[in-house]
Amino acid sequence: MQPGLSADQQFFQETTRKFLDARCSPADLRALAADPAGYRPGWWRQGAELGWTTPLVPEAAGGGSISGAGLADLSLAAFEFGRHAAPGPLIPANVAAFSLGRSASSGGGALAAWLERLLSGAATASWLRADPPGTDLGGASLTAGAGPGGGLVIDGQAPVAEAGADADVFLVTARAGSGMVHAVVDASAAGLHRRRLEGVDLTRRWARVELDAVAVPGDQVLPAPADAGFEASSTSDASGDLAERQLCIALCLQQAESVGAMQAAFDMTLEWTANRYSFGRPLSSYQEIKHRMADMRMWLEASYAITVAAIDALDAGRPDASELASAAKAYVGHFGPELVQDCVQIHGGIGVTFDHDLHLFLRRVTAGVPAYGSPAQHRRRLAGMVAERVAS
Amino acid sequence: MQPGLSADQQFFQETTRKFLDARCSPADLRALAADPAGYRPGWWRQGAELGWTTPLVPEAAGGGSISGAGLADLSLAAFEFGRHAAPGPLIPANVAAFSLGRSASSGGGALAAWLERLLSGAATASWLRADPPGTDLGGASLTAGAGPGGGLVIDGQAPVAEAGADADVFLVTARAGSGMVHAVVDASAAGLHRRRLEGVDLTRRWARVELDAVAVPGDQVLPAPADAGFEASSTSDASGDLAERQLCIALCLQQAESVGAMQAAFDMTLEWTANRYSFGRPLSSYQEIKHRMADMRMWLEASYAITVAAIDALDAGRPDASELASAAKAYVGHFGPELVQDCVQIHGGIGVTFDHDLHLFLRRVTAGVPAYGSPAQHRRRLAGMVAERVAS
Amino acid sequence: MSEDVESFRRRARAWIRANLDPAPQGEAGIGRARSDERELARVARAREIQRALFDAGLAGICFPVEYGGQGLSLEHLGAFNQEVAGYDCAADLQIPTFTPCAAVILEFGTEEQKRAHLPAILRGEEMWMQFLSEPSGGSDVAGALTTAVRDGDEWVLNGSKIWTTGAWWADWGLCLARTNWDAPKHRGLTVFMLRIHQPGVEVHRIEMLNGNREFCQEFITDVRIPDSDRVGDIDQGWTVGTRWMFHERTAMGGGSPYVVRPAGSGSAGLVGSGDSLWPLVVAEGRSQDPTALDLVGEAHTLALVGSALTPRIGASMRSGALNDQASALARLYSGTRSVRYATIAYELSGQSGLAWDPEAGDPDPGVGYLMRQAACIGGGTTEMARNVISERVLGMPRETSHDRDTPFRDVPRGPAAG
Amino acid sequence: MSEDVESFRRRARAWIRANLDPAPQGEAGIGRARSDERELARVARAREIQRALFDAGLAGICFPVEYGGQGLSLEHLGAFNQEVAGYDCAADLQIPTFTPCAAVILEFGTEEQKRAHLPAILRGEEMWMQFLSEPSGGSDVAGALTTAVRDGDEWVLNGSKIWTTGAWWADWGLCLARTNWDAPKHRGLTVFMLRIHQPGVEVHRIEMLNGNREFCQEFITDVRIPDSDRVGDIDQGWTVGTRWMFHERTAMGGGSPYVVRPAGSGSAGLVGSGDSLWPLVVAEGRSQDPTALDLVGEAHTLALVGSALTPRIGASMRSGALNDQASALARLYSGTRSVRYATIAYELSGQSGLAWDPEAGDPDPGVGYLMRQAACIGGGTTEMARNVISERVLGMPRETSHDRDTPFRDVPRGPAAG
Repeated sequence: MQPGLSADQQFFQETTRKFLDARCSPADLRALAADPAGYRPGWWRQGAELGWTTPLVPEAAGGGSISGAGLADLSLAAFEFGRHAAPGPLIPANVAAFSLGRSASSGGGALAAWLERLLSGAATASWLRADPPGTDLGGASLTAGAGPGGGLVIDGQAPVAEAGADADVFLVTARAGSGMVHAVVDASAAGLHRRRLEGVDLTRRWARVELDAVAVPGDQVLPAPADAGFEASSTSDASGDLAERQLCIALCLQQAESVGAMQAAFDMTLEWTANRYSFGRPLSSYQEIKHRMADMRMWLEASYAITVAAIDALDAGRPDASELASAAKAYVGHFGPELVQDCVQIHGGIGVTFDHDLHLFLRRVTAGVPAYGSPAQHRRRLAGMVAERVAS
Repeated sequence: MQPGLSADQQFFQETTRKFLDARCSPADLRALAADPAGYRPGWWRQGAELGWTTPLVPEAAGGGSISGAGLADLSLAAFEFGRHAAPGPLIPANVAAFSLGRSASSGGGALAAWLERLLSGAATASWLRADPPGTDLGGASLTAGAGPGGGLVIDGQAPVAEAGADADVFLVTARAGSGMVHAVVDASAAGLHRRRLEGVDLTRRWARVELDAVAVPGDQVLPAPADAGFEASSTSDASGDLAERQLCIALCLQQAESVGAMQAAFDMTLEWTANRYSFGRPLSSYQEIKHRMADMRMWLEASYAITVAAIDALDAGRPDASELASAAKAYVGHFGPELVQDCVQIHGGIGVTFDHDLHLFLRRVTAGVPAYGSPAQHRRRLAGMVAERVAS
Repeated sequence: MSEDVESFRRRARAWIRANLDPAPQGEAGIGRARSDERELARVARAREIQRALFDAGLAGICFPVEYGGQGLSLEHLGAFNQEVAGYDCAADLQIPTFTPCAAVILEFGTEEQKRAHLPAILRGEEMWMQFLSEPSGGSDVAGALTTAVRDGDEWVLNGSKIWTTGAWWADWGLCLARTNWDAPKHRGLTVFMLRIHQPGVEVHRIEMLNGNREFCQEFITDVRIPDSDRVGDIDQGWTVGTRWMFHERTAMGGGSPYVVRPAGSGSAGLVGSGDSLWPLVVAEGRSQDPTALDLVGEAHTLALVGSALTPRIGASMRSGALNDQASALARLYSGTRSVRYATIAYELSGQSGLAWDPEAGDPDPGVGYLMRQAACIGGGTTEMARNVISERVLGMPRETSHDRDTPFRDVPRGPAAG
Repeated sequence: MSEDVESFRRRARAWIRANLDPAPQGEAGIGRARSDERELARVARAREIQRALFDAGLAGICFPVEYGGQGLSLEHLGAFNQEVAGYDCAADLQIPTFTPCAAVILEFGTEEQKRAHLPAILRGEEMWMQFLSEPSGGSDVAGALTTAVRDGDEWVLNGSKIWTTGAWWADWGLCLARTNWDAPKHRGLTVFMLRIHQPGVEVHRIEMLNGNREFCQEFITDVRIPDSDRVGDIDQGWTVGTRWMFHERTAMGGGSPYVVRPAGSGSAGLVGSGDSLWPLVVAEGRSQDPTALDLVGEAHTLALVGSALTPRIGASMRSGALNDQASALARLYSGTRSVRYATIAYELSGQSGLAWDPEAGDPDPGVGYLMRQAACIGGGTTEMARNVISERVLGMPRETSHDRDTPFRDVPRGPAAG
């Protein structure tokens, strides 16, 4: 994926790759299409043992990354997820672990207990996300009011929550007045209703989740950042705004996944053009096909570039991280699906059949378009950033 | 341009073509680039003799068309204008003639006198256009209040008026309360100030025109449509809304011009690909070039199709004329410039030199993009029409 | 002395109103999974309708009387198309049976073949499919590997065909096969009539990524066909094939004399207009959002242009201003337009396109987006259309091919030829 | 024992701050007409700056000491680039003199040639241009028709070169000429040093459609060149040419050791970002219009992606993850991005892009739109970049060429060869 990886990083990526090679063949994925969760029991715990849940959590809180740049490390797994169209709640699990990891040490027993279960893979999380006031990135309508004992009462609906139907716990990022609060809500909490949805991906799952005056005890509310006594990690909080950090993490992981899926579709198609003959010539000898592959290769390289740039900025706590993360979404969210659709076109009819592998990757990049803000919403956010900078 | 033309229509088109072939060579146009008006004295009068000013005016008012479908006839000239990147105020002259032609017989001496001069080519007109209230198609800010003797007082500014610097007369379409009024304003009227602009076209001219409490006598105000005693022409008024008819006429003529310019650039480029060799092969043998020419040919045919569809609907007074005219602008305004830019690309460096002819046509289609509402503004207008129809 | 158009129109109108149901809503095409039961019921109803049309003297309007048709003109067909608008005459199932299959039989069949099959087709008794594409072939249909070997008065066929719509319920296939491997590609082909449901023809239904299973692949093993079921001359199958594909293009372009096409339907209609997107915009609460309006306006523009383009190309072809290859312009337009429409619909649908309640929402935008390229693949790829436009409409040089003058057995076929 | 990077940096910083002016604002490139006076003043200033750098021991940082350079490393150059950011060191005029021209002389020149020209170049006394493209040639630079015929110790040149930036004020040209018409294309070329201002070299200035006249065409008639001004072996000019173009690509990609490139400038910088469009949006009153914001966001995205892409490709090439042809990816990206930027700017400018007050407004959006494709043409077309990516990066088959093994005089050249 990236020039300049350390040997340890390469080893981590290879371990994940081999694991997915063995367990996530296209045939496996087709078989999982009918599975309610999209993966077999034990899957997520095995992944946790490989290190899919810890990189964004400080060592003191039970986590730990290879290189010290936690998001860069984790994105190597995300890239392999995309390259295999692998199942599992990689994004919400890590957003939740990250959020609890910065709070658990000061947040008391309940948060620490959940974090431990998330890190071990014993539990999975879904993330219900409202947009901060004044922003519009397709977030859910979730509002929190004060509850007894420092707790919260949360109302609202998340129409499309990743891994929501099978999650053991929800990380809820809700509006509270003019700010945001973060809390952990048991899936079994009274007033929480969820409904399994069908979706465009073969193994990724979504649910509609409704919260009807769900009471959250005080010890499940994340302390405000200023109160947090967490150790500074490599992903230190530049903006001081947890909701923004969560969003950027989700965007970076999602784009890394999409880039992986783009790479898989591209490689498959390049091989196809060499082996498939038409009119006595390989497809790869037709200039129109060559030029299209050249464009795709350029989109792929550019997608890598902006995704890695955003990850590095976020790991380094740089102030341009949000801008780069939005640019990554705007670019990859547009060119990712276009690239894979071009791959379909070059394959011809076979490329839209269920038995061919291409749609596995088409589904993954397609799923990545509207989630966490559409490319159009991120373009608008970028324009807002531009306006603010130029005006100031 | 169009299958199914009558012999008379073909003759009219050929006459205009031959005239422009003789007078509007690329060398002529380059020489006219420095001319303030963009054309030589006498040019417009000669064109009027060929029939460039009469087709939208009823015979009773001194006009007349060949086929009875006046806009279809006139668009043949517009197409040739585009194919030659010819100078002259074709659009504003005809919008003005059309507007006066429906009113002159009942509007009294001043209007009839101006109409006569416009039809003969002795005078040229510019059109200052405000958008009707509630619409946004890039119109000027022009408002009219009541003046003495049934006249008007007009204020405002038209930032980019075609042929405005040299026009003898202005047709002003201004807002008056919640409606629109139309009046003829002498270029010499007190309070009318104009400033010559530079622009993207080599021979087309624009001006900024300011109206500072310009008083218009009552006999230069066009009667409201309901009062008009004009004969029903082939371009009968379906909507009863003169401002809308003016706009649609301008859009149709403009798109016909752009299609002509697209055709010229396309033909030039197809010939170039056959004659230009690279790596021992003609450019036309490269599949990438072939496919690009195929796309361009398709855009060209589609541009013809929607333009002619709009023209026919307008000539027939059909209720979908406005929708088709906006679609023509949205399509041709986007694909026209893209087509000619592709022609430039295929030509390589020579295509962006002043001595090459290609930019004459690039300029003409480029000039057509923002005028009379941009493609984006017309897309939005179309969505509004859709919403209204679906809701009703 | 044939019936005049107006009296034909009145007769057709009366019969249509008395006998046909209103047309079902919704677009044809590679839709989502339709149950087999529903599909078979639809086919059965199509056969009934066709039989009733035949009995009423309204089947095969432009087919010759001697083969069960009405022997009338394109004007009569046009009148019928107008009258049948809004009614269910199973028009979508007339292709490929009536054209290109019946059209090819009419043009190249022997007298016996025509008498045996054309009336049966017009009565709805025989439904035909095209055994044309092969798994190895892609756009190169003349590169057929399915082989027919002469054995006395019979031919023995072996090979595989693919992308045959509805072969699992249809009756006959028009089959292009290679009869000479020593001749160059286009000079060793022959066309046969193949009864689909017989030993040696195994029909496998292909599952598309959206669950649709209308397309089939057939595996043909040692199937014997009498020489009397050969269409056209031996090794001259490409002469037949060229017309076959002409009829197919003409049907797609909307100008075929052999099929009914209710007025306002198909690519000439406003399928995929802004109107069809508006409910989505309202559902997403974006009816005041200028970026949503921009997308609706774009889709609507493309629909209006498409509806102006198809008849223009047809008129230009009839007038000779464009040659008959120009229908590739309409094919290219409609493919690229459909792709853009699917993209716009997915964008407008937001997260509701990504995931939906299986018992409520309409999954079309998301699944439609996944299937988007089908519009640029099926019925000849847009790449082939661009080749045809550049070479046959614009007269640019042909692509270098390594198979034009080589014995077909020596043509490179590559590892993926399957 | 060479100077360490940090002490070099301090020395450079002190000198730069004391001697250089702030960098002029505005993007380089095919801008609008600049007056000849201004252009000549700019060239004169560039020579002065170069001379001052030379005198200060800061010219030719990576050039060998024996030819007047500093013999230092890429790290030293990097430090200089950082320190000189924001100052005017006439960096844009270092190309093509320092690279590819001086780089080619360094690599292929004789000892005499190097001693004669490299110090003169580093002192700002000689400014060089590329006599490479020809009117007949387009992207096919190896298809040169300009001919050099041996005559004793001299060569006689005839032909025409084109797209030579600033030949009207420059001193020398590196000239690719055909010395053997009987050999195949790539095996009959030789490179020469050509003094530009001499009888027989007629420099014609090309006027671009925006009035810019920086490009020239030269007509070369019976110009005699001593054999000592030949660079590389006879008929081996393509060996030189391949490296020549490598140096050119490297310079465009931003990784050349031979030119100063102030940090943050060029394609790695945020030229054409959303920031640069915002004043236009405000002027048009569209700062609250979502469709305008969408366009600004798109342009800004493309700028951020570009600034991430160029260094990534450079790093991948240095690490060997990508071969040195991969710079074509950056070239393709920057061309298509610039085209989109020009289109967005014109769209945002509305009618003020169409016509403007010559004494007030800035005509850039309209004229920039007309010149838009220059970004996909100059320095090698995007089509050539796509060929290079597909063939040299992805390993797809080469295009069929009719000129590879044929004597060059027999290669088809077509009626437009001029």
